[in-house]
Order: sequence, then C-alpha cells, then structure tokens
Amino acid sequence: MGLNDIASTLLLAVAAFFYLAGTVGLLRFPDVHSRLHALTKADNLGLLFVCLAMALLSGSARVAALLAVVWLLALVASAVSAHLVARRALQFDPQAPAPAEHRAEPPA
Amino acid sequence: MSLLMMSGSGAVYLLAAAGIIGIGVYGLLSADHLLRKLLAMNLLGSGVLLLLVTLASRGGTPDPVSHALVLTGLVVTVSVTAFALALLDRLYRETGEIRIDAASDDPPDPADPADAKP
Amino acid sequence: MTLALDALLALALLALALGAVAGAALFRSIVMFIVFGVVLALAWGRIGAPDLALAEAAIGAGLTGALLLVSYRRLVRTTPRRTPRSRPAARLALPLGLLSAALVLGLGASGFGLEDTTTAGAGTVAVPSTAGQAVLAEMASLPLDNPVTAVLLIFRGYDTLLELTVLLAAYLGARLALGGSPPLSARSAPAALPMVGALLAIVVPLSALVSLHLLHAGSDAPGGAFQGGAVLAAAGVLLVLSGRLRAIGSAPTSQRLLLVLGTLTFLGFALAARLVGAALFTLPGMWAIYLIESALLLSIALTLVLLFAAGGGLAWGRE
Amino acid sequence: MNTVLSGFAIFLLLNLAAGMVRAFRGPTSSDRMSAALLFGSTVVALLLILAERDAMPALRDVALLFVLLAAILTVAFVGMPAVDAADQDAESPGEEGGAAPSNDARPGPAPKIPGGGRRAGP
Repeated sequence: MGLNDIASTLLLAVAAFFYLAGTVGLLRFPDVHSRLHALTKADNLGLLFVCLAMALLSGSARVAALLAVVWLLALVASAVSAHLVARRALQFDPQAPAPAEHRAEPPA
Repeated sequence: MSLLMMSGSGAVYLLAAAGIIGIGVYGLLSADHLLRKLLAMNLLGSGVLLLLVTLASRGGTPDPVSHALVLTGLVVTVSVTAFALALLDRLYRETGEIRIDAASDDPPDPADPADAKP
Repeated sequence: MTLALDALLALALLALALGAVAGAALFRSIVMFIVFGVVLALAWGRIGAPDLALAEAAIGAGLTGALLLVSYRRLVRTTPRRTPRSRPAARLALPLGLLSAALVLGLGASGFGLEDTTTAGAGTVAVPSTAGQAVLAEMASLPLDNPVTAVLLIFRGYDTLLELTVLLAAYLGARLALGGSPPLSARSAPAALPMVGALLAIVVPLSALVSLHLLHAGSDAPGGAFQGGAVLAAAGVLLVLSGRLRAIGSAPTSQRLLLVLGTLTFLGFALAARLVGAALFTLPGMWAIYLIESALLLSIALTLVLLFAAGGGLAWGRE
Repeated sequence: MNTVLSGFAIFLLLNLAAGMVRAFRGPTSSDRMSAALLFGSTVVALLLILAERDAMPALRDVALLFVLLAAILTVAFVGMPAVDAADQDAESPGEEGGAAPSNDARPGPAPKIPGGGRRAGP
C-alpha cells in the first residue's frame, strides 16, 4: 500500500463521515428544511472527498479535471434543487415552519 | 466480466431480473390507477432488459448484439411511455376517469384504513 | 466483497420495484420508480454495459422522471377510488406475478447451464457460436472500436431504422391522441425564479457539449447517437420546463424535416448502397457513419422533446 | 486498495437503503424529493468509485450525466400543485375520488393554492 493509497483511504474515511452525517440528518431531523440542510451540505462535502480520493488514485490530470467538473456541477445542481424544494415546501407543506421562525434557529 | 460469473454475481442479477419481472406482472394486474399500471409496465420492461443483458454477459465478454438491442429498447420504452401518457391525458379528458373499469359506481372512500398509513 | 456489493444492489432494485407498485400514494410510486432507474444505471455499469448506463442516466434521470412528474401534475385530481377486491385480475395478481418470476428464473438458469456445457465441451472456442462473438471477430476489420455502435449502424441497421420509425410513430400517435387540444403546459418553474435562469445558462450549453462528446466518442468508446440524443433532449426538456421553449399546435417545416432527418439519411445511404450493387446498409466510410449519427441524434432529440412537451412543434418564448 | 473501494461502495449502498426509508415514509412530497436528491449524489459517488475499481472510465461519463441532469427532476417537481391529493396522497388516497374537475379550472403553470394548501379533508 503506497502513500497514494493511504491518502486516498483517509480521504474516503472523511467522505464516509460526511455521507453518514447527511444520511443521519435525513432520517432524524424533524422537518423538511433541516433535512434538506443536512443532506445538501454534508453530501456535497462527501462527494468532494470522494472526488479528491479518486483523482489521487487515478493519477491522471484528465480524470482529475473531469472529477472537478463533476463536483462543480453537483454543487450547482444541489444548490438549485435545495433552493427549489425548500421554497416549494415553504409555500405548500403544512408541516413546514414559518420562514422567520426557521431563520432564528442556529444552524444545527 | 469473467469475474462476474466466477463470483456468482450473474446469478444475483438473474434473481433480481426475475424478481423485478414478477413485481411488474403483479403491479400490472393489481394496480387500479393507470399511471401506476404504466409504472409496472416499465418495471416489467426493465426486468426483461436486465435479464437479456445478464444472460448476454454469461460468457467471457459482454455480447454487443444484445447490448445494442437493449439500447434500442430503452429509447423505445421512453417513447412508448410518452405515448401512453398522451393516451391517459385524452382518456381523462374524455371520461374524467383514470381507470379501465370506470363503470363501477362505488363512492369515493376517503378513509380506507388499508391505505391510511404506508 | 464484490458479491456483497452486487447482492445489495439487487436488493435495492427489488425494494424500489416493490415500492413503485405497492401502496396507495401515487407520488411515492413515481419517486420510487425514478430512483429505480437511477440504481438500474448503476447495475448496468456493474454488469459491464456502460453504453446502457449512459442511456439509462440520460433517459431515466432526465426524461422519464420529468415526464412522469409533469403527467402526475396533469392527473393529480384523479386519485382512483378503491378497487373492488373481487376483481379477478387483482386476485390473480400475486400468483401470476410469482409464476412469471419462477418461469423467468427457470429459463434464465437453463440459459446459464447451456453456456456452461458448451464451453466445457468445446474448450477453446474457435468458431463464433453467437451473433455477438461473430461481431467481435469482425471488429478488427472495421473503422469503429465500439462494438455496440457497430451493431447499431452496420450489422443490424434494420433495427435502428425501425426504432426511429417507432419514435416517429409514437410522436404521431401522441398527436392523434391529443387531437387539437394540448394538455396543460409542461412549464413548471419559470426562468425568472431565482437560480433557474443561472441553472439554464450552465446546464443547457454543457448538455449540448456533452451530447456532442458522446456522439464523437461513440465510435470508439461507450456513447453514440442514442445517448447523445437523450442528453440533448434532456436539455430541451429543461427549456420546456422553464418556459423558454413552448409547445405549439403544428410543427413548422424545418422541424418536420428535422423529425424525419435521421430516418431519411439512414434510408438514403442504405438505398444508395443498393444502387451501386452493394448489400443494403453497406456504408461507404467513416464520414457516412458520422453523418448518419449526427442526423440520428438530432431526430431523436427533437422527437423526445416533442413527446415530452405534448405538442406538434416547438417555439421560443413564453406562452 | 480494491477492498477499501468495495467497502466504501457497500457503505454508500447502505446509505442508499436509509434514503429509501425516507423516500418511502415521506411524509410530504418534498421529503420524498429530497431523498431522491440523496440518491443522486450517492449514486454519483458510487459510479466514481466503481469507475476506479472496475477500470471502466465510461462510468465517469455516467456520473457526469447524473450531475448534469439532476436538477431537471427538481425543476419538474416544483411545478406540482400542492392540492390535497398531491401532497397528502399517502394519508388520504381516495379524497378527491371521481371529482374530476375540468382542466380549464387550473390554467397555467404552478397553480398556487391560497392558505398554504392545508388539507381540506376529514
């Protein structure tokens, strides 16, 4: 196991932590907005570390560039998706908290 | 892909395909909403495609002929789905019903316990 | 480890399939089905069919999902009443489902067994015994490196041609079914909403680029006209959803030509080969393959967007 | 290294199973949609891992397609009206029955229901 492999394993471990955090948040948080919050933030960080690990493992600049594009696009997609879903939930879902009340909460 | 066979993964996907086909048939017969019947039909199709590809990769190399066939099948499936949805829309506008047996006249049942909780 | 991975994947597929047909919540069924498509793309990758994974990603994530969600919006008020339990088809559903699963399992297992005996008996196989092996043996003499594309365009040109005809028939059938009155507009998030405009500015040009890349890569690597067309169609679907494109009653001539462009180009080459005495579907060279693939891509993309928008043609701008 | 990658892939699949629970339980359609988001991002990571492990670079293209097209689903989703039958179908499937209002009653995109779309049902 070379240095590259050890570094990738460590990165994957960090990624696993973030994915786990996102999933636990999705399962345990009480309402749509906090679930979305846990999910989008944690998962994007997880994906970042997966991309870093894979770029290290592949050792090719072309693959690293492709992975960078994938991560940036994932950021765009999740930002837009989270915004749209949260907005719709605020408008429509009976269980969703009022905006002011939601903003007052510290980020969990 | 010889690795796929050696590890018994081919058998796993064969089981999955059989299960998906069974679930598709079940859904096709038991669903009452036509949109769900359409979903079941799509599942059935996916199961068949999965079966084809699993059987095609049982030898050493994946078989390109069946891959091409399944690729064609995927595109045809989505166009057929779109066509079926157009038919559904027309049916709804003609009859106001989205079921096949629209003749039955039982009243709406707002509190059916069987469906109250998932 | 690999076996555990595949077993989990298969279990996820089965659970999602069950979720898509069980229960009364129609929206849940749709979400389950969409996720089923996503996981199926992963399974295609595992079975060694990256071509199919690409197509499933573009079609499952982009087209079918949006199609189902928009249709659900149109039909949302029509939640069915309870089905009478006595309906014979519903009573037969479980036994018939089990029966078909068992039948498929038996057939599939015998298929596996068949393979095993032939390879065991023949040892090193010299003569290709299936069409796929014949194709792989011929690949060396072709300018293409992707056998799937070779099958689609060279060995089984009929299939591809007829598939285009099926797409066209679906479009015409949808036109007939909808008649003169188009359904509710598919527009669901106007581009004026915050972030939707920015999303369009990023995703649409990139999709066009990726679609070209897939078309170009298709001759040597997984990809091709179908995947490229599906990606381009997904970008078109996004434009329809955001109201940048709208459906109109009948197509202008340019769009009608584009709809049949793939069929005509393919057929033209096939007949030209016939005229000079070669076999039907013999292609004169690599340039012909690129030309046909480009025409196929455009036709497939336009047909799929029109099927999604449930209109005869497309026009820019809001309705 | 392959063992590490396989282990991580299995971990991600278990995450997917958890997401499936949320997609199934709901309770609102927004919950189901956010679970679908989780699926998208996890499957992308899985594809990247498998591309490396099985040496199939085409799977990276599949991942690219997923992140490129992921937003289409949510854009299609936000147009959905929050009438009772839409959001609450899990709880009260038969509510709208054969009421069958005509299409003209809900013209245009994204009809907004005043009052936040609370259930009118029992």
